[in-house]
Amino acid sequence: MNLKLKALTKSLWVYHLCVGGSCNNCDIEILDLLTPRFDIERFGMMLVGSVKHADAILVTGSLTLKSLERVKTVYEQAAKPCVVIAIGACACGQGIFANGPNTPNPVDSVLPIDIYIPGCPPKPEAMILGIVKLIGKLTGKK
Amino acid sequence: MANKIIPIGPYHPLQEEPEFFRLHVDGETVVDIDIEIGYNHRMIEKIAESKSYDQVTFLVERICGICSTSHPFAYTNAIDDLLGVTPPERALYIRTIVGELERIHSHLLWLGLAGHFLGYNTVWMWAWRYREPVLDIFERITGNRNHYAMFKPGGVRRDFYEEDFPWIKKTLKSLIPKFDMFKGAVMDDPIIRARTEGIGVLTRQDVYDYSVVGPTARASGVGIDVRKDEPYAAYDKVEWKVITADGGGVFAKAVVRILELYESTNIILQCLDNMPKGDIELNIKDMPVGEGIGRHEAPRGEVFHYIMSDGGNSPVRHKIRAPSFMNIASNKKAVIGHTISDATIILAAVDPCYCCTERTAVVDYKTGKKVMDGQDLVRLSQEKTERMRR
Amino acid sequence: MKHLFNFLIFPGFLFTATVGLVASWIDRKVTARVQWRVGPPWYQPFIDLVKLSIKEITVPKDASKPVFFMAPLIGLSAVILSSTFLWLANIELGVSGFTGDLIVILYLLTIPSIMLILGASASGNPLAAVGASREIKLLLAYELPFVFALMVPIIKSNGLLKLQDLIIFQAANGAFVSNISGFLAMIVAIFCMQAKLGLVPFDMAEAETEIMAGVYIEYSGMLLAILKLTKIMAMVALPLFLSTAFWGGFSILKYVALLVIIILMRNTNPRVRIDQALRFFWKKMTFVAVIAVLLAILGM
Amino acid sequence: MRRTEIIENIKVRCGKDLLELNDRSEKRVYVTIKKEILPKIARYLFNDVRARFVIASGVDIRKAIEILYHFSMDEIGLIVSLRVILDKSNLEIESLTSIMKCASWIEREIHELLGVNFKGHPDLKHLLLKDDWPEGNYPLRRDS
Repeated sequence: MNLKLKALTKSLWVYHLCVGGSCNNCDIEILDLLTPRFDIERFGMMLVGSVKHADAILVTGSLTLKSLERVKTVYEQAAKPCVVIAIGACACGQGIFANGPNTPNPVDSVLPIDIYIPGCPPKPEAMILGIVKLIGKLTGKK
Repeated sequence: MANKIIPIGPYHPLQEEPEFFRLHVDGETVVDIDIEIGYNHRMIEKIAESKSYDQVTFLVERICGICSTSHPFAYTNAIDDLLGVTPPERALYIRTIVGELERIHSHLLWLGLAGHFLGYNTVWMWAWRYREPVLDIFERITGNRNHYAMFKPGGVRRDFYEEDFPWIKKTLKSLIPKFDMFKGAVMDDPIIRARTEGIGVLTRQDVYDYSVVGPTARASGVGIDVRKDEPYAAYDKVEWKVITADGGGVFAKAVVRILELYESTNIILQCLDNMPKGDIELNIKDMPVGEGIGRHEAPRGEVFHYIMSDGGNSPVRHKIRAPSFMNIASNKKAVIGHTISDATIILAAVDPCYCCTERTAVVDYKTGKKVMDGQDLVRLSQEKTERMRR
Repeated sequence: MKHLFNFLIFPGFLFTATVGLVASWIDRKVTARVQWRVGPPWYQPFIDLVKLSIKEITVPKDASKPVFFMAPLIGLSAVILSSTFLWLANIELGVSGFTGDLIVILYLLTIPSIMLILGASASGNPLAAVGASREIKLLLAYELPFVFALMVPIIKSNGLLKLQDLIIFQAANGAFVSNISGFLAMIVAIFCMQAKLGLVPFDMAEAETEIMAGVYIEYSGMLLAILKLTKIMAMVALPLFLSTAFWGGFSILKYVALLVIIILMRNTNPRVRIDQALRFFWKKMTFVAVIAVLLAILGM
Repeated sequence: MRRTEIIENIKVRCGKDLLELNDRSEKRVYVTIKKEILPKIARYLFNDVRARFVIASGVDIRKAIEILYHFSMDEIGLIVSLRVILDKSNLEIESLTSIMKCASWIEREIHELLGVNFKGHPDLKHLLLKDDWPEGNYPLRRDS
């Protein structure tokens, strides 16, 4: 496995993108990942401030009408290779707000999503498992 | 700064759904404040009309991630009021325990964030570290860290097992010394006291004018608490007292929340001790025509649910009012006259959903040009702590 | 050829970079330990840089391309130059260095900050502009006391401007830190070093929760790797510079001591507001530095 | 203020405008009144009885729009709900913001979702929906 892939998987910088229509529980669970008990910095992952630094975009919330175009522009700015992770039932399949008038289209109709982490909210362990699977997918061995 | 307009991009590392405060500032002091909400409006009331009564409990649970059992609590109270029934004893006790456990985890979460806004990141890490045992208790008795899906019209969905009680009691008792540490950290730390005392004060008259609820009102000496005024679930079978403080400032609100931690623990321990046997739900055949009002004292204040049913399978109308709806409006009075660096902690004192304070923006009163954004305010308040400490 | 070797391999680029990587790993590990977290593995900084180098470089549409690309490179070369001089001064006695190289190094150490400002304002992003303006203010704030503090060794060694002579002088009659004026100057220099490295009490230029990674916001890929590398190598060069100017030459122990001071300051206090930093440096630090200079003149 | 006393006072103040008083349970009283008398009763409840204004809830019951103003007397745990029925022809009612500052947000929400016009409201603009939400499209209406 060449050095490039190894480097990418060993230091995955994460950017949190909340597309509106979320009950901020997944976002609290993402912040839980930084706290002492689940500390993801030991895997080399860091929450970064700008989408240009990010390798992985954590998408939470079911897309509201208002934030549709902004999500596209943010995604285009991310430096490739970039991975999109959908966190929580709302991002994976619009969850409980599916037939709401304000959240018509699911997230994966706008962004190419690589890993779906279901759960409402997904447990921090589930998120870490999701990222382990993502690394498995990137490095080719299942 | 050059006359660049600073875009407040909605995508920011720490924020969740955005409410939006725009402070009109004259130099350092805040002169006026615009409050805009609705960025995250999911039209839950519209969706509720298309769901059956039982499904609405799951929808209503996902209104707010932090107090995710308050809304089902009030909703099921409303249905019980509509039907005129009261769930069995054991279900009432289980409901009280879940409600109080959530108050602990929500207050600890707020404590961590207040520490973060004042510049004490270690307080943030510690508060959220001691919140984990509470989430473990939740995971053990309800199966999930939040969104517990415990409530059902006419009772509770899952039963507690006797052999869990000793473990829950041990974990809760282990938290009490940690609460003492936080009480010490907040009450005796001269810098936090200096930073939060006397700012963002709401007088008793303000509490009436803005009809604020929860710790925001209790911090100004107004002892309104739905658990005492209209006892529901097992709150009248357990003796506890309503915490009020006078002063009405941010410090009083912090004190009220910390003392409520102790009160909630002692309620839970009492409920665990004298939990009666028996079944945990009534089966409800059909919903009569009529309307029902249900209330619950959520960590942030009184949650109010109103249901109107025409005998059909889903509610005709389901009005939901979160406590922050009233508390956020009261910021208009609390923030005016204070400096910008205090603005963040005043807005956070109402414990609105986490992101409101991140979205504050400061517009220069004369030029109307955006001068600082939410994050500057967080830093300003952190510096003020720094100045105080020196 | 030997100089090329010095610049690129031994005391220059590679050596300083590895020492810097280890130093930044220690920094991240200690910060995590303070917050009861486990902290990253030992190779983390190195892997971060390798990963960044393979990422795509995105250039904003309305950025001025040449400045945007050149800024990080010039910043890096300045740091390489200064660290090579410092190492050579410490290792090969009597050969390298020229009179006045103290001043040259002082200049070289300000170039990375200036390049950061240029790069940020070239990127056309208003948030980066906010970061750049804060960096300029910070630069103005700490340069004044820094220069005053550096006058102390010159006065005490009555006019030696060559690094090596300074080391020899200090070896002969005791490091400058030993007496009061040298000690005060050292404290001022440490604060200025904290600001120059952009670490927490004074990192408003790149404050993450405020202006979303401030000056670095538009950089990505290799350019970001270079910028991060510059910062890491400055973490080696600056303590080195301080220990040669005030503490009589370099030793592992002195370097670790300075590193510990930096990390402690970073973990114990919140960020400082920009106008407050100005007041702090111009009033307090300059005052202390002037006293140090006066004491030095009186020969204390 | 005892519970019976309050109910008596409301009856006296409404006089003929009182359409129906449903004393549903110990804690709940629903009072149906005409819209003209609403400000007077609201002022009595809010200022004299010091009741806390909880919320107002609008409902589209096919032929008319019904607005309920809920007031809570916390010491005795009683909720009095004033019900006002506006038929769809003229959806106009007096705004209570002058009496209670906290009513302004909920009146904006009802205006936005149901299309009721509140006379005398300081700034009746959108509260929850996007500003460019199509005019005349009221999400909670049942007739469309």
